[in-house]
Amino acid sequence: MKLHEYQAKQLLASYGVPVPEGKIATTPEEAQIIAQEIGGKVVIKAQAHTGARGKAGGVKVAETPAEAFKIAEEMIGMQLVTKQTGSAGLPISAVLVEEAISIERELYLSVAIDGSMAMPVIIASQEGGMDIEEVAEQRPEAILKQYVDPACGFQGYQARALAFGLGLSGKLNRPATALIEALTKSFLETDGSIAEINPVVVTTDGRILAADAKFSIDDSALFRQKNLAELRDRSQEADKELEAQDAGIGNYIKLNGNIGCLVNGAGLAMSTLDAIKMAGGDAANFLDIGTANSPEAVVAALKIIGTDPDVEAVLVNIFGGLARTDIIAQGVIDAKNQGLIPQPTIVRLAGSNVNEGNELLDNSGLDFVRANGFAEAAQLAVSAIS
Amino acid sequence: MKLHEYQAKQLLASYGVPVPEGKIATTPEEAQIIAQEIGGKVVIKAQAHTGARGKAGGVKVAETPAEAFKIAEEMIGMQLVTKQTGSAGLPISAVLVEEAISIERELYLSVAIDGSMAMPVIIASQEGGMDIEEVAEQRPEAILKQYVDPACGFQGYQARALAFGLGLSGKLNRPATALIEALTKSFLETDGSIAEINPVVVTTDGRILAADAKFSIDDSALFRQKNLAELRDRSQEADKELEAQDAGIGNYIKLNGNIGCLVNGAGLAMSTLDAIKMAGGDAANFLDIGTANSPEAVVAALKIIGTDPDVEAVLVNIFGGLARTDIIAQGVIDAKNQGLIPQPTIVRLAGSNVNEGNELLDNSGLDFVRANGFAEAAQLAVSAIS
Amino acid sequence: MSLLLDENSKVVIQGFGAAGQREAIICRDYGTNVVAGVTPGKGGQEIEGFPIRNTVQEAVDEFHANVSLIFVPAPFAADAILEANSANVPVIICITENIPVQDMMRVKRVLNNSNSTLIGPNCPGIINIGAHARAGIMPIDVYMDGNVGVISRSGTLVYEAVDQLTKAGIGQSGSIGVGGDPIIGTSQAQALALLENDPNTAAIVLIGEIGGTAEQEAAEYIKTMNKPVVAFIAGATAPPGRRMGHAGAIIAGAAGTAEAKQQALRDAGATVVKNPGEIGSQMLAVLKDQGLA
Amino acid sequence: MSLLLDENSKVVIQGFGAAGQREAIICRDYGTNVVAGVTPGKGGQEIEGFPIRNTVQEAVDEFHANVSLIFVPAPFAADAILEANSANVPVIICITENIPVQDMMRVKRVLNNSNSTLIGPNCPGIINIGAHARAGIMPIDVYMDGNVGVISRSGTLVYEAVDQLTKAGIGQSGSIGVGGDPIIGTSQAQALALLENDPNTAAIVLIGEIGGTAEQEAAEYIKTMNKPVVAFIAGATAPPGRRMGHAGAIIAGAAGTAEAKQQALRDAGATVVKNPGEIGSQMLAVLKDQGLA
Repeated sequence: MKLHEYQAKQLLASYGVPVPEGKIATTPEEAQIIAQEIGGKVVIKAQAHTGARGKAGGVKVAETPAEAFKIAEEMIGMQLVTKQTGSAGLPISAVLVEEAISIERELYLSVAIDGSMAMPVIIASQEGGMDIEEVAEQRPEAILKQYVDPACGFQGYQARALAFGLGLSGKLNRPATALIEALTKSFLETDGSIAEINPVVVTTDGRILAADAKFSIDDSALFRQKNLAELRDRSQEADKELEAQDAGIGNYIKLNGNIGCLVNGAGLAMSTLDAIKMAGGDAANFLDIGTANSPEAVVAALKIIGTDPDVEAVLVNIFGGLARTDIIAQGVIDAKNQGLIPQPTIVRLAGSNVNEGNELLDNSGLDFVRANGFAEAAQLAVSAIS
Repeated sequence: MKLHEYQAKQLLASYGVPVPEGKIATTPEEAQIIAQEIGGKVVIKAQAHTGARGKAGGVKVAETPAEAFKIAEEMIGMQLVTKQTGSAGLPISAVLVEEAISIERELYLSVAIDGSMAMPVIIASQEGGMDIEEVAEQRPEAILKQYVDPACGFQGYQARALAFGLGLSGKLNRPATALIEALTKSFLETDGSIAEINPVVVTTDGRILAADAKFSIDDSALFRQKNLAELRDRSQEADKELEAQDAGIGNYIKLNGNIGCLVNGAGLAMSTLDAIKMAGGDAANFLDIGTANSPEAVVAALKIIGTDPDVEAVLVNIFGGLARTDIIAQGVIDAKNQGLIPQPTIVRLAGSNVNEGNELLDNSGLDFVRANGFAEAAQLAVSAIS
Repeated sequence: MSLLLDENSKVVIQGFGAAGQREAIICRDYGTNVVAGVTPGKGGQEIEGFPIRNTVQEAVDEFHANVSLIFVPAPFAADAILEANSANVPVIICITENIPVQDMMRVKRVLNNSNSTLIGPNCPGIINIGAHARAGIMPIDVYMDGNVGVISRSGTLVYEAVDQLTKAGIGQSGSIGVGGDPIIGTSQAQALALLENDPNTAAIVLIGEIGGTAEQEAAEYIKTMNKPVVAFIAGATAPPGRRMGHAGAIIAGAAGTAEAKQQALRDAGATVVKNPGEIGSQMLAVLKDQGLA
Repeated sequence: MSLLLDENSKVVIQGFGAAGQREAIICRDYGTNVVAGVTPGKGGQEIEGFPIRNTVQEAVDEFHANVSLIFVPAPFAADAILEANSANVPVIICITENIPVQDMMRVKRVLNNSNSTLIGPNCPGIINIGAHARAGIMPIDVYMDGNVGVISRSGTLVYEAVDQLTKAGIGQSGSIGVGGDPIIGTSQAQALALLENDPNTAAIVLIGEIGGTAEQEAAEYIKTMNKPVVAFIAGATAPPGRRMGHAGAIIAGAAGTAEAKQQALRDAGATVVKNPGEIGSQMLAVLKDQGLA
């Protein structure tokens, strides 16, 4: 689950990470008052779950409180379109109004889980404010790493190695190690999946500040991070995906094609998209029904697919393991009977209880296109449209 | 550092360990009021850093508030002598007034550090209320153990294994695992060196309670356990030991003999006691001056020894490593000159800067008995008395 | 016991709820020796003919369980794995999905110092066809006795690959689902080593996914192997940066792309299948080519 | 390098304060190659002729340090040990006393998975007389070149034993102070193994203390040894239950008593000295008895 920049900064600040002076505003009036309080130049930052906001007009400097009002008025209510959002963009319902800081150096700092090492890793670089993946690829020596051994936790020497490695010695060394330790602690205690400060700024007046911040929480751990779970901003998620989540379907992602897919298992679902592509088509969505063992869950999932105006054909590709194909078949029949999937519907069943499942489809009297295998199902779906 | 029972129970309760209803009283009036509040029979428990209080008259039942007043009046201000305290006993300045609980079963539970495993170990037994060391020796199968791996922390299955192993199943299982988890957490988070609940009581009305509690904090970790360090009760420590601590000498222990010892290093200090015993004498104290590198620290240590009325001879046994013998020699000379050690003083120096140290003694014009080796020093000290 | 599971396996099931019970019965019906279930608080009961115990240790002491199959819900699954490990169960298979990553990090750290092997989590388990031993949730009907082993991060793609093999007339020695999470107990490379050393396996299907670098590590191992490997990478057409069910499948840098993985596998000598519908037919071609079919 | 320290040892000193500097100079004067000091924030300076660096890694990279000697204050000492370990320093010697026990518990857990050997904490370090290599705080004058090795939990008792040996005309190969804390990096048994395998050592003095069971574990190892061991247990007359400086010396149960330890050592074939003044004379008797002196 992603946090907004302002939420991430509040969280980091609660662990002792220094952040620029600033407040969140949901109206131009509030933005003006905050700018007044801060005094001098301020930065107005549109709050949306996307990077690359600057180039998209989501970050602007206001010289005066009046200008802050004007910029906030423009931003609040807009759809911010960045290279990461897709063409619809994301709605801006609040802006962060912050002191404009005078930058001497920009550094990079983040914490994530390295799956192959099975440990959190703190990543640092002197090349702050840049695309860190590019830096990592082109100049790996510019990337510093420290792994956190769960047996002893993050240690002071690691913070020092990173701080000295970033060139933060002398008076900057203590604040730098404190910042690194606070960032790491915040990540570990909140079940973080990524915590990124890019850039960490050394100001001309000798402060170290988290000028921007991204923070995501491990979705699987939200059950024990209840306070953070409440910070979720549903406005930043696509309507269809919300609908799917409300129906208890964890993994639904809206895509750009016209073949709606209902599949069990993430791997099979990804492969179904691949097979559709190979057959010359495009999927309208990724949907992993998981081990949903009730016809109602299947009906709910098919309703989301069937009511998607982009969808011209529905492909059901199920290989039952824990999930039982007869239960899924019943759900497909119910959805068809309820008129939820008027589109041509291609069904491929295999695995657990496949005979019972196929029998149900056979006896339903409904017009399903039946596929025998994986590739055939994809081809039939593409044919159904063209 | 030891906590009083009432402090240990407050600490445990703050982690969620259920304890009997009760409060601390420093006057008989308070005890009476608390007994009134609790209602019914209460137990009055003298607060002192010793076990075996029951047999020594430090734990009594009061049927009425008036009786609570009377018992508290007797206890507060007394010196409690148990088999663990020595003949002087320990002063009682407060009593814990608690509900009298109706016991169905008594169990044993503790957490300590197992040095050879380098892990905390939770120890449990159905034989509560007994001398657990005796149980461990005679019926080791009656002792359950779970080690806490620092790499993952204490796990739920371990609490379950202990609870089921204690016969706490059914409705008692959840409260039991919760108690075990809370006890373990309290130990780990406070740098505990021992946390013991003996007995854990299952009451006839189906509650699980920590009926008695001992808790010690690792002295080396008090720098980061400031709140707990404040709970220290100096009245429970011998005057001479306090004096030594105030002089910055960590390891002074008053003993029953008449030869005062100043030694560097715990091992050498223990061996000095052994050597005195072998020579037919008895040490008046254990004193490890450590690496004290100033004459002033030596003077302070010798003042404590010299003013001990039991001391009839002083033995200085120094083998310099980090500690320098010339600095120690200077301290001994200063103490002698200041009249702090009027007793016959046997000095044995070896190790770092021994020549300089011996020269200082030679040139001091003072009457030191000089010993060449370890055994000789002990013999000379014993001879000096007899 | 190169597949970690054979005729001598005694399976204990941790988390004996609806799914655990259903799969226990399927395993038993197939011929697998399921010796007990573990559900704290139900110790002493018998459910569907299986004795229930409060702890794994009891199941090990009484029934000599040597394989644990875990269906415990995600918040408690790491604890269940550690319990099996502390009872020295040599093979631990965790089906549970959505275990918090930091829980698995701690589990993995403990298992580094252990003799137990963990498969999963978020996996379909292991089946050994010749031994009629199943510790998992895979459908049995699609399998056919033979000598091709299947390894996959995704559960349903195990079934899919097996189905295609069977329809192509190719039997299987068994399958190992290593799991789709970022932190798993046994890597694809380690699973390949198990099958390389399994006398009943002659060739291997390896099914990877976008994200991470596990397939590159597998490719390194494939360079040292004698048995032919047919590989497929799921998610070639997935849009970057979206989490598609398997947390491990987030594209993280260029190494995580399907192209990079396919290239590494090809360079290591594996036959890379691009169309997921052609896993069976391509394996048939490889077997014919090598005189194995 | 059976003593963990020899002519090829390059020592870095962590915590280059007053004590660190003083001992660095003594080590250098004795002939030991002290290559650098580490004090965060003083990197680049030179103190007493020693180059100072901010991190151990820098000292390893620049000066190929392969032994670390730690004088860092107790609250930060565990961190210092872990830093040396992360820089893959093969021998880490920690002089610092009063490190919190739970800190050492975590250190020990990490070092379980490491190739580094930790000596201490709360120890006098190691000296190899033949190699003129000293990584510790022991006085040098009392030593004499020879072939008896000394192992002790207590620092001052190392010196005492060495002094008695020298006065008895018996030279030493060196000494290893394993440290007096409840959790230490290298046990007495492990130190015995180092000397059993050291070609320059012919006989061993082992000095234990009351508390714990480390001497019993050492006794188990002594049963397998070829070299004679003379042992002394400090604290035979200590009152039970009092902490006498070494936290490890609290009497915990019957196994912790001097009697139990002496008996175990005697049963294992060691010569047990009861009077601490007779360590040297008893070793002389043993050496004569075995034709070694």
